[in-house]
Amino acid sequence: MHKRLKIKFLGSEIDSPIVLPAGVMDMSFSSLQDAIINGAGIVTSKSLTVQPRAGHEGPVVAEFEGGMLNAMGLCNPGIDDGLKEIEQFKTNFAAPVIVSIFATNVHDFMQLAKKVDHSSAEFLELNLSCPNVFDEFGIPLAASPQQVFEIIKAVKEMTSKPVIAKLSPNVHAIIPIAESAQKAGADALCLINTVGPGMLIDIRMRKPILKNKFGGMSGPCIKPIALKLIYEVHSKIGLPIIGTGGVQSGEDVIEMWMAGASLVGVGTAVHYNGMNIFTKIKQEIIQFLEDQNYHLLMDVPRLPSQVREK
Amino acid sequence: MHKRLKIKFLGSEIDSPIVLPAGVMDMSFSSLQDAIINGAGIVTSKSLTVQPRAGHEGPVVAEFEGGMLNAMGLCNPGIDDGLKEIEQFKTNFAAPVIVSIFATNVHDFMQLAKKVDHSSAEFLELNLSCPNVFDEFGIPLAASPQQVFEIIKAVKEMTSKPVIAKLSPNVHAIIPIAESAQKAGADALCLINTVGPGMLIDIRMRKPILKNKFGGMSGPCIKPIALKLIYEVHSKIGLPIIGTGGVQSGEDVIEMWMAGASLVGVGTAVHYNGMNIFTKIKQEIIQFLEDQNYHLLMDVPRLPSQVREK
Amino acid sequence: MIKRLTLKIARIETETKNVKTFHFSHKLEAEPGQFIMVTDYENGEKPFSLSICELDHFAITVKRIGDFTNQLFQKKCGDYLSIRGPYGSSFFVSKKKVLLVGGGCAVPTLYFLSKRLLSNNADVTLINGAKTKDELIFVDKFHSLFIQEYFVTDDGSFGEKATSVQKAEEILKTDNFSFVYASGPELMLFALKDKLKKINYEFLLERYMKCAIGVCGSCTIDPLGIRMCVEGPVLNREKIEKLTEFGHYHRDASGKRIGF
Amino acid sequence: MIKRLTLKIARIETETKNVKTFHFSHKLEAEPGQFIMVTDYENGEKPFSLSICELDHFAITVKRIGDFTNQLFQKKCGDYLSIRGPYGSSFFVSKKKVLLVGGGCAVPTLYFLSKRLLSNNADVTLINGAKTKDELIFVDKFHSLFIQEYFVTDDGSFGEKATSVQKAEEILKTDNFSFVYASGPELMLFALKDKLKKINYEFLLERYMKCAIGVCGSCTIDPLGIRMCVEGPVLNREKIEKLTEFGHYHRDASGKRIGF
Ligand SMILES: Cc1cc2nc3c(=O)[nH]c(=O)nc-3n(C[C@H](O)[C@H](O)[C@H](O)COP(=O)(O)OP(=O)(O)OC[C@H]3O[C@@H](n4cnc5c(N)ncnc54)[C@H](O)[C@@H]3O)c2cc1C
Ligand SMILES: Cc1cc2nc3c(=O)[nH]c(=O)nc-3n(C[C@H](O)[C@H](O)[C@H](O)COP(=O)(O)OP(=O)(O)OC[C@H]3O[C@@H](n4cnc5c(N)ncnc54)[C@H](O)[C@@H]3O)c2cc1C
Ligand SMILES: Cc1cc2nc3c(=O)[nH]c(=O)nc-3n(C[C@H](O)[C@H](O)[C@H](O)COP(=O)(O)O)c2cc1C
Ligand SMILES: Cc1cc2nc3c(=O)[nH]c(=O)nc-3n(C[C@H](O)[C@H](O)[C@H](O)COP(=O)(O)O)c2cc1C
Ligand code: FES
Ligand code: FES
Repeated sequence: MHKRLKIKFLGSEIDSPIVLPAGVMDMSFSSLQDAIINGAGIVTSKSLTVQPRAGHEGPVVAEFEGGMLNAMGLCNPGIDDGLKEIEQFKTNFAAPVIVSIFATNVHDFMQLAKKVDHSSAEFLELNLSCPNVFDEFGIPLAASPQQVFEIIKAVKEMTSKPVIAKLSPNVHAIIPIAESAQKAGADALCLINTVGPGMLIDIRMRKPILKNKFGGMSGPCIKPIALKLIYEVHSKIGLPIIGTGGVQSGEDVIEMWMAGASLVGVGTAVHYNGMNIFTKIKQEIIQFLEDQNYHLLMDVPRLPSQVREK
Repeated sequence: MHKRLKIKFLGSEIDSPIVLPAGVMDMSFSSLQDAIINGAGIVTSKSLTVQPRAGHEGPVVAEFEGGMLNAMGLCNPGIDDGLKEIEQFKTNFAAPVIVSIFATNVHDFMQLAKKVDHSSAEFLELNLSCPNVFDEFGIPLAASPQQVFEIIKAVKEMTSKPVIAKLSPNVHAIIPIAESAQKAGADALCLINTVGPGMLIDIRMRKPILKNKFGGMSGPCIKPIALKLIYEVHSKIGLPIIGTGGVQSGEDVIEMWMAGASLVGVGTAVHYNGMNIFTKIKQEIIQFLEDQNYHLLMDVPRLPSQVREK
Repeated sequence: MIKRLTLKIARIETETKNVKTFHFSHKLEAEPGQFIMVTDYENGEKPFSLSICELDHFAITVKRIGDFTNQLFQKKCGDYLSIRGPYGSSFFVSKKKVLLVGGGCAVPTLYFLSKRLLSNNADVTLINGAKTKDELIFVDKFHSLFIQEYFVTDDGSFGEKATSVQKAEEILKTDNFSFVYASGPELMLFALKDKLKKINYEFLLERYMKCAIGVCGSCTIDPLGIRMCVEGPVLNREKIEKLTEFGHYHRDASGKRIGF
Repeated sequence: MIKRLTLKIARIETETKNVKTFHFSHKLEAEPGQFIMVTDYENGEKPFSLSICELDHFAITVKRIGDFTNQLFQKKCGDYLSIRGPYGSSFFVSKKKVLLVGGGCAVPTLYFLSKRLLSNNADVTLINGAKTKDELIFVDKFHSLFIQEYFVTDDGSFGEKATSVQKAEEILKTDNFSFVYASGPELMLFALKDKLKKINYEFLLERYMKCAIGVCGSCTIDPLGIRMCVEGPVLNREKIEKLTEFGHYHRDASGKRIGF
């Protein structure tokens, strides 16, 4: 079974196309291990910052039909303790790790990247797109092609590890931003971070449900947005893509693949089904391959991607 | 019952806060009438263009968990026949009508506005934000504060009817756009048009499900995005707002109201429940008013809208 | 939310030169009169009534008429089509003596209805009418059912030389029916309505469908404003009598009114 | 999707100087050991075990300890609180002779458990322990149940002078129990574990909770990586024996490890 799902990604052979994305069940080495045991091919750390962050006060999540809002506020133990969890993971597991980092300026990004460069992690991901720390940090970096370029350029000089840029879906044109990332030397893109942000209100207490008022949308309802952006970027930009957003079944993984993703993140679905969702998803992919007479996942063709005018 | 739901909007007294929004069940005078009979306070016409448009080929809709995609492609019989349906509606009903118009340049917008000015409709709405005609017309006008300003300014000169600008949620910053609309003389805003756009794929036939590939998201899952934008715009811009997006219950209407909406559009929910959803929603609003000891809907306070820094 | 189904065509039956039945091996829970939306993602998406709906398979019967149906006629057994539905209202399934009046390629839905009527122990009489012999469809299929059949053609090339409406008028005078069902060209239905002064009926009416889920408003009918994709395509006498649009005009893809 | 409930506080009971029980008139379908997240939208959102869960009402019993609980203690009857849940795993409800060991303010959840055990015809023995008399809670409530009770305090100010663990060790030697349930400070549970070589048990463990819906990873426990908000807070012997973290450290809001 495993062979059929192997994927080549930035020079590495990955056992399974399923990625545990940043921020979902990744605060401890144990949950990273649990993800691999259950069938993930790569795991991502929580977005790490220079200093530890307790994150926003609760409520930090709110559910609605088709998805959830979260405003965790980038809680994490800081880069040093965060990397310790990664090293502990690596003592038992060989599966590749993506370390996600978050900062608000080039200097901090460089400092973080340097630390990751010295770690056993295989990949570095830049979270340029967290929509939940607006009050603190303003509009996500990923809204500006210029800033995206500068940060990636600087980070690339600090590390020889492949760099993945995680972009925001909350822009009216993704291509200029993806192009900037490519020009600056990004090795891959992760699409998408959470959508919106959105807000929900408790009408009896007349308060926003989230303490942070606003939170990023994830879950099944954002899949169409992810697919659209992946398809668009894949048609025009020649970078591998980690497709993330609303995936909860093997058929969703194939949909992401056809849109242009090389690997597929499964985040919020872990909430609905626990980590053994990965096992289920892998079985469903195999089922599809068999029904459609493909030997390998890599044999499944992409959508015919007519290059569209801008 | 009706008295308790009366709303003042741009100088008019409206019987019910529920608006039938543009594009939903509004191709004929009959369905406009049906909406009023079932409890809408105002009805909006389909977005009318200079020439008739057959719209996109099917599939034009696709459903997913929490919502639907549509790429109708602005099908409409053209401004002349469209206004005839409005006049026929007006022979039997006194309820106020919003005529929505769509064009791609200032000249056409002016021409359309002039025709609406001569009609019996009370309000004019500018659809600056259709995400489903990208191939034909490019990025929605509502992504550019400059264009929004120019169009509204020009349209205001053609008509004495109040002008409502319908904005796009698919921008990373709504305030500059809402400000432009206000400066140009918009009398009210309609928030939001559909989200995304998104895409879905048939993995067996390896084709996008929508013939147009991409379609705007509507339905329950976009409510958090609508609430966030309404809240944000209401906190900073002093224009009345028609809140639209994912509303399907009386409690949703109250949520929109608290976020800052004066009237509330109910679109996709008509699909799930038919037009008598309006009756249900009105009953639910009354129920809430009674439970919470408010006499009128207008007595319900907004969220405390701490003005936030940009 | 109705899930889209992407299915292989299991069998294609040629009914007449311009009519084919497409069979699918899948259990669809549907009622007679309901329709599905069919697409190949290339040539649009169009509504078709179910002509057959059994435990393990269903079918639609299609007349070649324009772009979409022409392309459909190119499909081979094993090709995929994507469908969604069933959608819309369905025929009331009587237990009594009923008359079915069909015209042209709108007849097959009455086959599905007949089957349900028979399993409900109704006493079924059918008028199957067409312009000419070559356009009569489902003759053999109806033949294998325990129903009373009349065939009529405008030119007398098969069965009696008469229109469906003339035949219906005649039978209704002599025989005692409790209900009439009809599916056919709108002007046929409009003419038939005049003959049904004293009897209850349901007609299947076609209107331009786009979303088929009751949101876009393309298919509404004046002056009720009801959605023919949800509250239709089968309407009862009470509703039909209120229609000002019926028999006079319909709306095209843009919403423009087109006279009959 | 678990719907959020915004409820008025129906009644507030003062248990001790620093412990109050908040009652809500609402039917919540929950099992003993499960918890709810409670917020006033001002001071954060925190997990509390259900102490009472009847057909038409439920309650939580809260110890004043920091910001959130201080604010909670300011609330009056009729004030709104918003809750979501119930969340998490629950205690196995035995039919046999069982021992419940509780320490301090973690005892109330054993009251809800006792009620379920009794209605399942189990034979229930409880050790209710605290540092001192004033910190013993639910004494009256347990008293009205048909169970065997032992009260212990560290300073002997009420009941026997002993820790819950010492008392448990003693009883387990003399009496024949088939299952042990425990809820209390982690170091108490850790000490108790050593005394339970030959008997099956379940403990309720507390970890830092943020989302409570199994997505954020704040509450995982090493080295299993299981989510204490979903697969916990009640864990069985098999899982507890595999834990390297239990009794040694936990993680704070940032995910940093904090020793006990
Ligand atoms: C409820 C319903 C059930 C139907 N059942 C059947 C059936 O069982 N068998 C069958 O052969 N045909 C059926 N039709 C008609 C069928 O949908 C049209 O024949 C088909 O859409 C023609 O498409 P085309 O591209 O081949 O022709 P076109 O050249 O596009 O159109 C020819 C004519 O078909 C009708 N039509 C076209 N598009 C639509 C549309 N989207 N919705 C409704 N009508 C349309 C119009 O009257 C048009 O003038 C049904 C229609 C409806 C509304
Ligand atoms: C499953 C579970 C059930 C619980 N049941 C009860 C109960 O029935 N009654 C009761 O009084 N308390 C219960 N608690 C503990 C309760 O959540 C804390 O007392 C409360 O969060 C303290 O908040 P504070 O702001 O008042 O204190 P703080 O000063 O914020 O914290 C004091 C201590 O409380 C704990 N704590 C704080 N926040 C959290 C959090 N989000 N999740 C977990 N622990 C936290 C930490 O150990 C912290 O050191 C339970 C905890 C868990 C995990
Ligand atoms: C609770 C939660 C926390 C998240 N934290 C992060 C984060 O720290 N960094 C990041 O890049 N993305 C974060 N994300 C975004 C996810 O990695 C992912 O891009 C998004 O949730 C969409 O995928 P999904 O629908 O499968 O969850 C978070 C998402 C959730 C739900
Ligand atoms: C089928 C469909 C067609 C629409 N057509 C238009 C349109 O022509 N003009 C417009 O301004 N908005 C159009 N919209 C957007 C709606 O008016 C509304 O803003 C959006 O659907 C969000 O509300 P809802 O979730 O209640 O549907 C359309 C929406 C749908 C679902
Ligand atoms: S086809 Fe859209 S409402 Fe009927
Ligand atoms: S509290 Fe978030 S996973 Fe348990």
